[in-house]
Amino acid sequence: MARIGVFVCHCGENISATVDCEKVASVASGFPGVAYSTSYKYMCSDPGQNLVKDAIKEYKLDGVVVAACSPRMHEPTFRRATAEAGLNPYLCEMANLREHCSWVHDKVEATTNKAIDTVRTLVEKVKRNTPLHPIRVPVTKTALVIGGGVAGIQAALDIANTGHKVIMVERDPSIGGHMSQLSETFPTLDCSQCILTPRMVEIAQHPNITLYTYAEIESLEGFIGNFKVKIRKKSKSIDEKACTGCGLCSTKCPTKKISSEFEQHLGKRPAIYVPFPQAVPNKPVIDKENCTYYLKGKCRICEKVCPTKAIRFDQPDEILEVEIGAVVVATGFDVKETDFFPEYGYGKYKDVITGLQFERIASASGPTQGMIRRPSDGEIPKTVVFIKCAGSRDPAKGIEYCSKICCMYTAKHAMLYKHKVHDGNAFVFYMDIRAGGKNYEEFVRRAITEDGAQYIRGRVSKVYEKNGKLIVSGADTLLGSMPVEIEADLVVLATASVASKGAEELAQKLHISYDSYKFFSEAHPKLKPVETNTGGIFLAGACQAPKDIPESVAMASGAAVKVAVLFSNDELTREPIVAEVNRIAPPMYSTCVGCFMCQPVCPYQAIEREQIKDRSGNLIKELARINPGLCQGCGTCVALCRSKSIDLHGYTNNQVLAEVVALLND
Amino acid sequence: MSGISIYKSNSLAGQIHHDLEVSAAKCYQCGKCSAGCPVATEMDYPPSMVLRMLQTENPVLEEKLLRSYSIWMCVTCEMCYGRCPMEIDIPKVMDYLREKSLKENKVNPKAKNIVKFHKAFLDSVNYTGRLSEVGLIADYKLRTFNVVQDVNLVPSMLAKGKLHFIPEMIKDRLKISKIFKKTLHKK
Amino acid sequence: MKIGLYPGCSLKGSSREYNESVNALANAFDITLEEVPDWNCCGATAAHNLNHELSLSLPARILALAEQAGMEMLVIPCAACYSRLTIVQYELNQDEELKKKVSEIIEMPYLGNIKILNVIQFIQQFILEKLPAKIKQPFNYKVACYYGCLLVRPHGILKFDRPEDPLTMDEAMKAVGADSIDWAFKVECCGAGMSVARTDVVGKLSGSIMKDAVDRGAEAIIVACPMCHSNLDMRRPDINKALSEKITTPVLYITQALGLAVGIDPKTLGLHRHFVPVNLPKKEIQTQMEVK
Amino acid sequence: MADFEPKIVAFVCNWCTYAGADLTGTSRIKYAPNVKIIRFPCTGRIDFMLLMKSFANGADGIIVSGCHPNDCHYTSGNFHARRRWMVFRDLAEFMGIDVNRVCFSWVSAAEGAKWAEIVNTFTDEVRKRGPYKEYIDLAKMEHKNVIL
Repeated sequence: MARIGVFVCHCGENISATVDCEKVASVASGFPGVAYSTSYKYMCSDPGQNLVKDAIKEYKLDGVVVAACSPRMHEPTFRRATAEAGLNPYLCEMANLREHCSWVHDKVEATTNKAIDTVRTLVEKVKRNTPLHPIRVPVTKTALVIGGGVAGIQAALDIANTGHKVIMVERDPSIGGHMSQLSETFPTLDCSQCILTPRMVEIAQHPNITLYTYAEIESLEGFIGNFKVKIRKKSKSIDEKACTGCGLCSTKCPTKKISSEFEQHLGKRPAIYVPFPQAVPNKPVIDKENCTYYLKGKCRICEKVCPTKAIRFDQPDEILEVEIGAVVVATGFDVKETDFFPEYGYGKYKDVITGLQFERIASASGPTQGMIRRPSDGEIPKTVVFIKCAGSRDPAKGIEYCSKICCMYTAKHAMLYKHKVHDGNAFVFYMDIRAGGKNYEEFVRRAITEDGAQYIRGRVSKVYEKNGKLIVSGADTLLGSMPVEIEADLVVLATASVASKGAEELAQKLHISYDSYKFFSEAHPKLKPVETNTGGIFLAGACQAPKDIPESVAMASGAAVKVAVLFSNDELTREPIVAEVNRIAPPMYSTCVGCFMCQPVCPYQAIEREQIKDRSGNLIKELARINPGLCQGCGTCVALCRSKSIDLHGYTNNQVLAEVVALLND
Repeated sequence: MSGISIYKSNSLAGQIHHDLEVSAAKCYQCGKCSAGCPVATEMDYPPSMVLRMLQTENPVLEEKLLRSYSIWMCVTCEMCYGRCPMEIDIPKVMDYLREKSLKENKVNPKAKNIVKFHKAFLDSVNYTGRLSEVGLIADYKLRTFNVVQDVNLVPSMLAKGKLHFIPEMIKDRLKISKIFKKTLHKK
Repeated sequence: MKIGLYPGCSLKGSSREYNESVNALANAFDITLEEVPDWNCCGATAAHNLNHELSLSLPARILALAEQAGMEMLVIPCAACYSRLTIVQYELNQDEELKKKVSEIIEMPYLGNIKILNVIQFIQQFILEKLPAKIKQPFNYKVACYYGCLLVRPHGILKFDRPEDPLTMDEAMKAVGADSIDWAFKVECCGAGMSVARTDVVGKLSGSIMKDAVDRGAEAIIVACPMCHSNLDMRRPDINKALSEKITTPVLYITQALGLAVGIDPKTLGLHRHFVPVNLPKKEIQTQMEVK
Repeated sequence: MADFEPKIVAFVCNWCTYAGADLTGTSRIKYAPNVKIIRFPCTGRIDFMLLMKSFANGADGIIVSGCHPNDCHYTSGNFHARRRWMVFRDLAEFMGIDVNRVCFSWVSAAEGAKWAEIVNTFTDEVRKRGPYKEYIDLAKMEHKNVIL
């Protein structure tokens, strides 16, 4: 026989004004299984709480119902009190007599009756409560950072500096990302490389950071604090330990005419190469698609010239399996190529380039050593036309959003050009100028008023080549949409920023959600900007949406803090309100029939397949298993389960059914 | 049209939205249409301005639009539609405006000849079922009193057998004139 | 399979040579194109300028007639007619209501399932691969293939070639040894509808088209649209006036150019009907002009 | 039927509607005492067989209420609830259950007033319909059959 205690609170006048608390208490004392029942003025006060504790001890209560305010208010208080009295806190429930009763009804008999019904309901529930224990899951205090751009670098350094281990995985042969390709950065015009490369070196040298370049994520399993990641280290065909990065191989490699990805195809590189001089790590990789040895089976010149014999043609890909506790995704963005624009020539004109290509041209370390020279013939362009919103804000091209950074970098480009070609003309076709940001608007004004960039409000309809000139036909909407035709030597398209190649596949590997543009989705647009819907996986930088450097860095630090918070405990403790698949004696093992209808409805991928095998390892039965580390306790699977094999602790079928029956039968 | 319209029901933009399912509000005035329009320079209001005027739903501007020369200058080359980032069917809108301008006889005086040509064209089709170019040109000239234009072409066209004075007639002419009655003259 | 032909008014009048050359070319490949019985005018620009329903009904009748005659495909050489009929077929297939209404107006059953081909599509489907074998005298000239508006726009409905830089005509011309130049005015407008009412505009628009082609060394302009042809050919005086130059570069229909290549005589192709005389100097067959 | 006071059970989710009802209280908005609330973590947890049980035990009306679409604390529980309700309603209707006695609604944590309004209008609605005898009798019979 149950021994339940009922404690009715007057809450001063708040409840007793409309509810006859004494009556509630006395009626409750008559309920089957109620061993003790009383009322008190302030149950949440110290004496009130002591009343509960003492009663628990004195009457050996095995369940407590506190009939007071909303459980959202004081459930923690009274559960603590219960625990202090040596009773499992989850054997304490609250009946809401204030918010749901005394405050919303008049002083009539019905109100007191409702209070009584409510108490009876909770008594019936508590009778069926079982002791629950907070779930503790250990935390592996190593973070995985995917992507070695400025966001990834920031996140990795911040985490590493809190004393935790970091593993950074970068797809390319070097870290640095797009920022390492930029010439100078708005609005301060400081050299991108100068501020970034020191950070890159820090990554390489930091005792807490392990760097894997030329590597990709194979798979990720597990849950917050307890992930297992498989990393594929693509074969670089060199022994990194032996290689000193002297660069002899690259200089001797006969295949030199390969279009360089880092130079945005404005420059050339050999088959064995380091993407750029300041690369980290500064060790080459062999590009197997273009290496003569891999193609024709002969050459091996690099092998011959290598002073440390570091070349390994037979080096295979390597799969590493690492345990980690948190993930920061910082895979960044890509820019649309010019062949995306039929009206601008399907990319067939050499001198129609993207903003990123202009960055290389303007960069001191770029293919033109920072001289503004056009790709076709290396001439210095006398007239440059910059076209903004190339692809962005263009539903017809399938990109409705604003790429956000173009307004600023186009102003910067116009500026840099005018600084380097004083007698040149810079025209900028724009729809709007979006310069929200510290010193941004001032920067744009400077481009116009001090450097004399000619801004024309209108979109360009067509670009075509005519005896050596690029004819740009646009319109000036501020002059009654008057058609404007400009003979340009170079046209720079501020092409749209899009999700980086392979974003979708990665999202599926990580079980994180992404939007229709393949940008990764944050957990809440305002209050959880760096979290994903999967616990323990965080976002940084332009992989979530187009962003400039300051924003990416800020977001990265935010993500790093989230990781640090997670790592600040040895264990995660969580409310034990989780679902569980029942287990019964063999040969059934469980009433679960293994239909796995529950799997797709779980928002947290918490439901796994568990195989029951006999001693000799033959599969007897496959049934669902709910990972308590991942389950958040929504109970959707419980309601859905057709064989009623799943139950939710704290809200078991047994409990809620008893509540219904009790509520309706007085 | 489904849903509630954002336009005043009596406004031109509203009618266009209702009849053509083309929404002028979609235009964000990038000007790409005007930039690509081959006859923009001939127009009193380039395409993007036409859309802007519709957006205002201002009766005065709408009146101007119906009396404009632009709507008749449009050669329906579809370049604007082809390149519009918002995929607004401007040529369709132009057709609509022309039809309306004609119905409310607000045709711009400068465009009278263009309309006369179109009318001559259709009448020719109406009578013979096909277009007799001689008939058309002659008829057009009678309407415009511009007899000399192109007259120098005629002899050589004849020489090259490009003109026949006896128009080709189709058998079921009745059907054709019926079609005209049912469409043109029903209003 | 029964392939129908809808010539349209111009092909019976001012550009009959187009009609002649289309049929001549088809026959050279043993294809007979059957004219749609008792066809009427499609209404062209005029109709949809002045009245929408009329602009739907006239083409609808043509398609209905073709369906009645049991034609599965309908070749429409005139770009304007091709565009009108395709758009109407599309519009009516979008809206069952309208379809019913129109078929009442024309008092004929209308299904709207016939396959419409423009002349280039026709060439691609029935002639292109047979072409090399039949070449007598390669058309080895520098040519500018001019598509104009109506063949490629609106792309959403016509779904033909690349809207900005189409290549199909160029491919056909290359197949007969021509060197088709890359130029900027392939799909610009010649002023079509304004041919009579605003000749000066035509002079200007067609002028810039001619100019670009000629400046890039085109020896002939290849077209697939009677309006384009009459504007570039018949309106040459106006063009030259607008440019204050004397351009004598001939304008040929693609069917004429291919016809010449497979050895159909110029008369049959109606070359004598052009205003700008077509006298292209015989050229030695160069290897890189060899048929691919 | 003037003196008939319907018994109404409300199955609500903890994060939106329960909090919303708390707000009704803190803002002292009055509503009919006929409705008694049972708390769930999420509407997704609500097994619709509970509706049958409630009717069998003499409920005259039932309210099911949770977070607005896209506001679910568990991201998608409320969608599953809605989807299941759609299916269940047809089945219930087919079984001859008066589905107008079930009120499915969204009430957010900020909609205290809305909660009161829903309760009041629904209570009047059910009061008009009178006690849900039919089902109780039906259920009783079933019980007999089961016992026998």
